[in-house]
Amino acid sequence: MPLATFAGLDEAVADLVHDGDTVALEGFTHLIPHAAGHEIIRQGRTGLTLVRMTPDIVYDQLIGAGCATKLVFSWGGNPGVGSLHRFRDAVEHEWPVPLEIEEHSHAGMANRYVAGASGLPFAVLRGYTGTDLVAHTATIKTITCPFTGEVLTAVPAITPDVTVVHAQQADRDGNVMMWGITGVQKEAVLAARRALVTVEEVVDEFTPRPGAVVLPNWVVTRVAVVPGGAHPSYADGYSVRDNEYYQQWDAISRDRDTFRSWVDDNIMRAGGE
Amino acid sequence: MPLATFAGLDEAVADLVHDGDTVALEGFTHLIPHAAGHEIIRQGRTGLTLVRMTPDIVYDQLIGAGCATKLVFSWGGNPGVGSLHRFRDAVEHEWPVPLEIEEHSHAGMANRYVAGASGLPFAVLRGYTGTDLVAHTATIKTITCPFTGEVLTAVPAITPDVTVVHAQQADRDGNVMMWGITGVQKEAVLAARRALVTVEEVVDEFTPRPGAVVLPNWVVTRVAVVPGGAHPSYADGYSVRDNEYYQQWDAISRDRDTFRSWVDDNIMRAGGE
Amino acid sequence: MADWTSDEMMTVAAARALHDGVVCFVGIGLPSTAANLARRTHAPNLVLIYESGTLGAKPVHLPLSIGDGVLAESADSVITVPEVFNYWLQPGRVDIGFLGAAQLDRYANINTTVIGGDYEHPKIRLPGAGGAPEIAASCREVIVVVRQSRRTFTDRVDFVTSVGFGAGPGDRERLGLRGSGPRRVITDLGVLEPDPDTCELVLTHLHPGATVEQATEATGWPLVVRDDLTVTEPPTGTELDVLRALQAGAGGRKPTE
Amino acid sequence: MADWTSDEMMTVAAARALHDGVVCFVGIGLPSTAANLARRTHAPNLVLIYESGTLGAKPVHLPLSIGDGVLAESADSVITVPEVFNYWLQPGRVDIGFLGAAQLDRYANINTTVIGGDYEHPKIRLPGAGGAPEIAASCREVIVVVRQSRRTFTDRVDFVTSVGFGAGPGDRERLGLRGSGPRRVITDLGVLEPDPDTCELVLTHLHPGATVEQATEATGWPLVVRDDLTVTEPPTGTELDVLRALQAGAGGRKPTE
Repeated sequence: MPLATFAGLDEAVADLVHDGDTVALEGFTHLIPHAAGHEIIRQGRTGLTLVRMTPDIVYDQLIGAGCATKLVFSWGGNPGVGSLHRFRDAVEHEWPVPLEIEEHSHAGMANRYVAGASGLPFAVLRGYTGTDLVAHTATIKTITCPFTGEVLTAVPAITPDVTVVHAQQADRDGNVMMWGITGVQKEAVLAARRALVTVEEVVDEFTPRPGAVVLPNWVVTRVAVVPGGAHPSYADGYSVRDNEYYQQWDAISRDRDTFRSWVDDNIMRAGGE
Repeated sequence: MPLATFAGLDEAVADLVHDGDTVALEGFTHLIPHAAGHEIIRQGRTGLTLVRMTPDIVYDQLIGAGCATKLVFSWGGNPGVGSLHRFRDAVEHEWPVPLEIEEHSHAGMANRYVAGASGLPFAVLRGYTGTDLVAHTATIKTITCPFTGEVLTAVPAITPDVTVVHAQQADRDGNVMMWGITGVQKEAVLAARRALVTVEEVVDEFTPRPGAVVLPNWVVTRVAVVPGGAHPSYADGYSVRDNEYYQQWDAISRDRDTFRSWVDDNIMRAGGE
Repeated sequence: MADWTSDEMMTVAAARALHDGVVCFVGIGLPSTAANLARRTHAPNLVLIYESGTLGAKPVHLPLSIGDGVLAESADSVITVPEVFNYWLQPGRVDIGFLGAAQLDRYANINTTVIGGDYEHPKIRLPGAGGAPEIAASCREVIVVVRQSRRTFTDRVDFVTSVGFGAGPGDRERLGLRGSGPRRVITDLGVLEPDPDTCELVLTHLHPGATVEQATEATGWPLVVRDDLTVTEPPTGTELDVLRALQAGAGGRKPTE
Repeated sequence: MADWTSDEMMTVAAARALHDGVVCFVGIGLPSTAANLARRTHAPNLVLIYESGTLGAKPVHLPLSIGDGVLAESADSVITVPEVFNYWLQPGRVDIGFLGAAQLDRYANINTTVIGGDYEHPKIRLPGAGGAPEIAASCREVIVVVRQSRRTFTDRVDFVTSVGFGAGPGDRERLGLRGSGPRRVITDLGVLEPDPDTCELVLTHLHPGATVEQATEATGWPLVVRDDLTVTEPPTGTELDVLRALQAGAGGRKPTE
């Protein structure tokens, strides 16, 4: 088994994220890998298929910067604030580039990651029935129970070329530990061909913690030490959510020029995080 | 939501386990609810369909005592020792009563519980292909991926009338906490119509623990306080596995009369545990 | 002139709809506010599930996102997102699911996806489904909380994101949806409930100060008013105090800030 | 007269088959002993997965069951049994799976279910499948460890519990089995490996002191002996010392007891 190696964020993104890749940045409100998203923008990746249950600010930035041509998602808003203006502008006006969308529900997306992590081509759930999503999303089909004859819903596995997550800690061998709300990150990492994990810090040894998830170094490709790499999201035990940033993003993202100069000042000129 | 109530083990078994029920006693080597199994024998239940991934000593006793007419399982042995003689006697010589078997693999059984816990009629896995189990077990069928056309295996959900597990602690509201190796117990409880949990002790408040599983009181039917209720299995933090008992069981269970007198002395005359 | 706003009345009415001990699937915003108000007043044993994986959360202050740390710290257990949907929501273990709506039709079908144009080129692109379709399908009951206006209460939704009663009686059964669907639509003007025979939303309650004319005016279909139309009890002093303290302290701010 | 038993030789040979750093799915008994011997000698970075849900277990003494506390205490993480099979075994993340056998045929198909009579009325009812069918299907490689005798090495198994090479070349592919199947059958007499062309198990190694005649006599089909038949290196003093200390301390017993 190839083991995880350490690298700088710039080098790790250069190695693992290629133009045209299917990329999943996961983190459910907590532990969102913002710094890695900024590095992808800085390196000017294009043609990405972005996968994420809740494309919030991190994907609004990637979409507005023109990195993505397709979005696979289940909820695209600014949590507690409102719209994602760059996402809307891309869908409503094809700016800066047309954005194809593949739209699901949370239950569907979660099960697609589970199927990917399980080495199965699809997952079964009770979902979507009666909604207009069925008519507009090709990756929603019916499947019949071979025992009861009941008709249920099938969705295909998600298997990203690369999954990026942020965690609290890695040990010196590249094993990763995260705790708090861990959402669908384990499944997203196990479903991917390559996995990049940014961490708050490296420790000699993990302290067992309630609710901790450990990713062994043989399912992680690269670890990059990026303290604060989740900001404006947070890392339980290291930082708190920057709720003001989420509110300010509404004004920053509303206007194309304001957004662009924000990207220039805060991402392009900022250098590696 | 009806909430869990406390009861004595005898009362709880009398209320929840009925003749002819499908009953799952789970616990994967650790936390096996032996005391509850003994109480079922003491109350003379018959016609039970017993479900368990690893029917070890606890089911050897129930089968030998004539409580079961069907066994749904994936591995029937005395771990680290050898055969389950009562199980073999029932299958090979229909003693004390004929025992119908429904045989699966661990992966199949685990997924059947997952389907039950998920409110789905079946689960999909890569399993059984090419084995003779397919020809002998009606609850193994093929299913075709609606996206890739790949043929996989489907198994039906397990939904026991009652699931019985042993846990370390309950709080005064009937919430349950277990830790250590928790196997498939959460799925077995969530898949069941009724759930009986025997616990080592009642505490005022749970201490969050690494790897702890909490079952809220609205998915548990009864809690019975039975210290040592897992013996000869163990409860991490409370007891150690009685390996000698497992070795001695080989001799006790080999002979019908020895077994019967053991049951009389250790279960029937023992009274409630 | 009442000493409370119509939004406060709406939130209080939503909180009152939550009986003690029920299991409630909560989204951020008004539903979370209402659920936490209920937990601090008449329903101390309310079980809150947030889709981020916090089971039995008892937040000491209003979370500003479904993933706030305060939810994880106070939860009976924190589980994965797949487990929330597969082990807890899908099997019908949740009593009440709260939903909002950008558009709502007479059969309580909900649109949170697109408005105007067509799906590929919408006039307005909304956030989308999130957990709503399966909440609407699997919770024993659904409560919709939304401000009432002709723009929102439309005769037909542009997109069915979450199913209420589909095209009318029998549709939920035909679709195999196991929950009983929306039992109440709570607005800033009053409460609508599905007619037992037609499944059409009819006006059953008016909030103090609101009129049938206002409600009719704010509804995009000929609104039926039930004969036994009753007036909602106004917010009590306690309800208002607790609600305002909650909102002042949202996100952990000191109410004094 | 060697100062080691044929079982010790078999265990040492199995341990040597585990290269450092591989991920190994371990069952109780000889496989667990061999894996822990390897971890204490040439393969300190061996990753042990027990089906009870202990990922990366580093037991300080030999466990007597797959659920011993020592496995949970020493594991990188303890996961549920469904997760072991769905997230870790099924996707092919495990390099090597160890299997035993009550019967084994020339194509390394394994029977651990029933012997004699028919399935409903067997002469001998064995424990059954456990995790074996999926271990045999999904691990990158399978190593079978079993004492060699004519009763065990049968021309045809009474029941196929776990698939080796089915009826011969191409069968694993036809069945969609993703792992490469049994690469080695390690016995108390020597080592058998599948012939690259026929998939039939042929004798490739003899343990010191064992003869081709013994091996042939203990095999229920005409045993082919490979031209480059080699003799296994006998156990080193270190291997024997570590192995005997492990076994003396099994279950946490003080080796002095």
